Amino acid sequence: MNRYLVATAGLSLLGLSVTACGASPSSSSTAPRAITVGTLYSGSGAFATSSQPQLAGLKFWISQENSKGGVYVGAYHKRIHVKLVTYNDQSSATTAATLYTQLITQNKVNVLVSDFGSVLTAPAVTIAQEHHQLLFDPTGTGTVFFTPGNKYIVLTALPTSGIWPAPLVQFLLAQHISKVAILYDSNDFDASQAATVDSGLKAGGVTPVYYQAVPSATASYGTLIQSIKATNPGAVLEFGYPPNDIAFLQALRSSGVHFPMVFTAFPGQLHQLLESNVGQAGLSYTYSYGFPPQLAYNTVNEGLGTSAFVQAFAPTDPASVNFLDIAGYQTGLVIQAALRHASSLSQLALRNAVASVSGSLNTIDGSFKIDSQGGQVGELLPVSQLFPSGSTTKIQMVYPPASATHSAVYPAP
Amino acid sequence: MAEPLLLVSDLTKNFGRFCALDGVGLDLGAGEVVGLVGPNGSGKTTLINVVSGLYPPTRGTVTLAGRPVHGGAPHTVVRSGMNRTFQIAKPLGGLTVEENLRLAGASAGHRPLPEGDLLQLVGLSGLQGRVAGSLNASQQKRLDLARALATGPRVLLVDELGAGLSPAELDQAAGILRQLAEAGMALLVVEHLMGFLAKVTRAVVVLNAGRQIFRGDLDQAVQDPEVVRVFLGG
Amino acid sequence: MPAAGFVVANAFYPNQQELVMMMVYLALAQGINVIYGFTGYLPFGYVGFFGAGAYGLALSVLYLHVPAGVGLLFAVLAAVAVAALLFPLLRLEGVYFAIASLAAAEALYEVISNPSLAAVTKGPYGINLVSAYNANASFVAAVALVAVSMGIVVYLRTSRLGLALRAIRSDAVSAEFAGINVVQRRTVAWLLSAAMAGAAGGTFAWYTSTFYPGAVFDSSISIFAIVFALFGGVGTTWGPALGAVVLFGVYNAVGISQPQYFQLIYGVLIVLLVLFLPGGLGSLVQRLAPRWRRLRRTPGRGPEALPGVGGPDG
Amino acid sequence: MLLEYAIVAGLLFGVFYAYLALGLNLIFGVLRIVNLAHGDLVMLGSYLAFELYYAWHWSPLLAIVVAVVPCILVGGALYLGVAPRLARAQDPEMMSLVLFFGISQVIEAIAAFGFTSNERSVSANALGSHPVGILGQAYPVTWVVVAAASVPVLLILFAYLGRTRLGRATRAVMASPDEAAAVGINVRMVSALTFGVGVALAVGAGSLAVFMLGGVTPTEGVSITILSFAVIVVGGLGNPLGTVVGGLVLGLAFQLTLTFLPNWASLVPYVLLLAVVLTRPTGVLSRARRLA
Repeated sequence: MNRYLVATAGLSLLGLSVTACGASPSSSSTAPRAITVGTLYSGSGAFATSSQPQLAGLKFWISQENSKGGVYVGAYHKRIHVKLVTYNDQSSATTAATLYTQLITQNKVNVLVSDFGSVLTAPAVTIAQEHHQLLFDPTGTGTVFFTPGNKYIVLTALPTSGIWPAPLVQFLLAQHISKVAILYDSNDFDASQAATVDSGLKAGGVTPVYYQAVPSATASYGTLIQSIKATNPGAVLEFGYPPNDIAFLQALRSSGVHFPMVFTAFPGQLHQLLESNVGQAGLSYTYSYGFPPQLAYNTVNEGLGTSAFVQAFAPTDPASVNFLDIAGYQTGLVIQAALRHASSLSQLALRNAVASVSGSLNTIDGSFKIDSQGGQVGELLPVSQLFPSGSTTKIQMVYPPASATHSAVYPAP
Repeated sequence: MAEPLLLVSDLTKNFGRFCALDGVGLDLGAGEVVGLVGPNGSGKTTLINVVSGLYPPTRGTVTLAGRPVHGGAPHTVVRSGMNRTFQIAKPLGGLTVEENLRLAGASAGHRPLPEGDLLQLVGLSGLQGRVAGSLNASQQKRLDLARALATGPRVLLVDELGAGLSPAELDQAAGILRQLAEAGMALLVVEHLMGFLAKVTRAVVVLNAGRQIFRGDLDQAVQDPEVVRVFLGG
Repeated sequence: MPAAGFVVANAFYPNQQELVMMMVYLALAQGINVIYGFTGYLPFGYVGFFGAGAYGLALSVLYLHVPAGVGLLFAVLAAVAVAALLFPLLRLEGVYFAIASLAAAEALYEVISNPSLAAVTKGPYGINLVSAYNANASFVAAVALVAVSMGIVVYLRTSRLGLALRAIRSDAVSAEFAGINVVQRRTVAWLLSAAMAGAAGGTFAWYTSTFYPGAVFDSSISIFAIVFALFGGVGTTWGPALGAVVLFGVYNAVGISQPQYFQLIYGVLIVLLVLFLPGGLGSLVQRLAPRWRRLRRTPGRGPEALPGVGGPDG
Repeated sequence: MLLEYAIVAGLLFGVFYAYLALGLNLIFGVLRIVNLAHGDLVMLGSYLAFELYYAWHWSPLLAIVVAVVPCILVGGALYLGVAPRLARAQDPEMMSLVLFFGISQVIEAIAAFGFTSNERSVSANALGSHPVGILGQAYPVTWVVVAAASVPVLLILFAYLGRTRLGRATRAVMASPDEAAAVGINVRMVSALTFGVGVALAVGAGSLAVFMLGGVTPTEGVSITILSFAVIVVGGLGNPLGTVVGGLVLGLAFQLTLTFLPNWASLVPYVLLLAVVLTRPTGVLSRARRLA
């Protein structure tokens, strides 16, 4: 028996030492040599297409600040170089949990930023709370993350799913559409969107004629479209992730079924991806949310305006800039404002600094405003419609009137 | 004769439309040895498989010392005191010889023979440490017999023990069976080798196409027209 | 002994999350050892018990307001209940059993994560046990999990039940004729293996405290546990434990430093493992051991490891 | 109305599912190897069709034919490399499960490098421009063309198995490799060829799958493999004809639940697989092998 003991003990130590990484210098009273920002990204898997541009936007902000000698830290009245630490969670929430802990306990990052979307943000919420680390959450909008007891989270680039769909509800009511069909994927993000629209419509006296959840892995929508057609709705809202929106719009086009209004969430956010998969015919006259950069904000008091950002971020191919690039950059701007106003680098000081700028920060992503639970209540996204232009489609804001750049065409031709 | 140890009555077994056993009856008293002979496919092995509990009978009963055992899983039959050997020995390959016997002994219903004597009886002493899978064919057959005996059976169904053994080993095997019978064990011996069978018992039952066509002394059997026709064809 | 190893490791390696995951996988690998190493059944849907355990703890904490420690009992009960429900699977052989258990685990996932059951299981919207979160207590639970799972395997290797299981694995028919109630013994191993996965699931749920159904029913968890057990060598006491510690260590090291190559390296590792080391590390150590023992000229016992891995028959 | 639509849709999908799963069944039936990388081969087929369509505007239907020869060569070589070692393992069937899981991980990793994880799809007008009317209802042109393309492939394979010398040899090896060897069939080469044909079927199905499964991503392999398993287990492991039945059963069950119980649609393959495997352990049509 004993020869095994030696082998196991030796190997397990080897196994452990291999994984031990050097811990970065802990923050002390004198100014740290660098501000470390830690985040995760998905190198592969379902969320890769959205996660990587978000990281690119954050990296762009860091390079901008480092080119000016680092980010200005109010507590030390000087600019400090920003170091970025990233790990690849391969779109898996379980792996992400291990890596978030790695960022906090091993790399001891000053600023923690979560990966794209609710699924990959969920593990970060409790881990950050338990380690008393403030979590900058760019796009994880699940309503369950924002609870009175948790001070350690700030939603930076998107409104919480609880209020985000408000403009869409008002648009439907304004168009007096009495029969609305809602098809949503059973995951955190889509379910809370659908629930918010459902309650908003009922408050306006409209009860959806079709309200159905389908598994997130659904890929064949042909039969579902027939069931929806049977209720002959005035508007069809499909809440999914990019693969679902693509499959839905493709099935809609190839089945020859026509609805007066079709809404999906991601064309506004990942225009090029949807365009390449669904094509002009499938996207024309469909509705989506209006996202920057199509939703332009050029009068800003923090960071670059929309046109300046697009030129600086992708000078050679401005059309390729999508909302997630801006979400990453926007998160950087919130960190920048927090570091400027914070009295120290402690996490609670950062949280208070973010609260102090809330309501007065106008950026490329709109006016930044958070509630007491860290949820984003500003940056409301208008309803947009895609119009054919040349061989592709162009996104125009159609509601609310204040940010409209084109009048809505209902019913769709 | 005292109440029979093993009583098989009207035992029938069909596999789909094929009738392998058709109303076979049999009884064995303590210490009694009966040979079971018949051409290939006459139902000899099926009889052992059904009596030992490997297959449930379609009809008929098997009672052991007055208690019915038919339809029960083999381990219930073993625990009530009856075991069998296999035509092709199937020892527990992954275990050592000693482990094979320790396991069988542990689940015995009756007082099993001590391991040392058992190994000595079947001629495997000294091989306790060997993994059963690494034994040669005849050693595996002996281990199979030892495994059956380790459960302390009062009735043993022996399926072609003689097959593949050398003349010397045949004598040895016959000696073992006689020794078991003298100790009071009832034996049903399925065999093709009449010479080997004659060394163990005079009483035979002849099966053909699932039916018992003769029971009695070996000498009479060879003159019985029906048996002759079945074996030699006529 | 390995349990103590982990306590020591925690002292100087603060990423507790990774250590807990390593301990969870060690228990799962030993669970595979119990069911595959001892009875020859390879459950490709082993994660079903893991997920059942995670939800057993989560729902008992959320609805019955039991402390998480007690929740672990509910985790084991939930997994054992699922195993009992899946008894008929034991009638199947080899490939059918592997694939059927995979389908059973996926079916269980679809039921638990279904929105129409959200009122009971929170459906696809995930579980949030922040109230029960206690990193140190759950770490201790993980260490206990390792100790218990190692203990179960040691018990099996030395007890009559273990011997009976190995007999069943060699030949179920002749095991029956050695007086072993094959169905009953196989069921005990099945329930024991499910209980171990359930406890591992409960410990994971308690430690991470927020998870989506997809995280605890991820089919790669079954595959990881199987590969860790095979890499270490099934049928032995230390094999699967060794496999879990070494392979999970490599998994994390590679996963953190060069993630994009991770899946490629991992796939190639599995292919090489099956082609060149089917018996796992155990068989390697076993092949080296005789030479080593001859050097030390001490009387060695029979080879501990089974010669390779056997399939169920009978 | 909805019912007829679901039934016709079910049959169209069913024929496609049969083609999708046929390669997996052939490889298991003849070689007793469980190819867990089957779904990933289908995914490669989809990418092949995508590249051929966008690079040279070849129709995906052409991609099926183009893929046959290279797949047979690659598949055969892979088999000859792997089989001898696999046969030596004590438990070949289980080892093939784990081995091909490893291979599926390698394929997935390489696909993720080569094609990034962005969703790729081929526009429907690669197959036709407007919906097809069946029994008074309009069906997507892609469904009809894919089903129509699957039928000849199934017929060709059954003809190959039924009437050609190699086909009969394959069926002999499927029945019993030893007896096949005894009558002078070169079992190694027939097995290698069969494995190649299995791979060609999977890759070929991929070029149609890109339409039926809403595009292709590197990670879709696992779900396709499980779906294919449900088809062949329902139809009978090792029985090519059974796969057609299995495909139709799956197609109908899936479309009907999508119509009437959408919430529970993804439960269908698993429930069917479990139901069949527990009642008829070797599948609906499979030869009732007497279990010892």
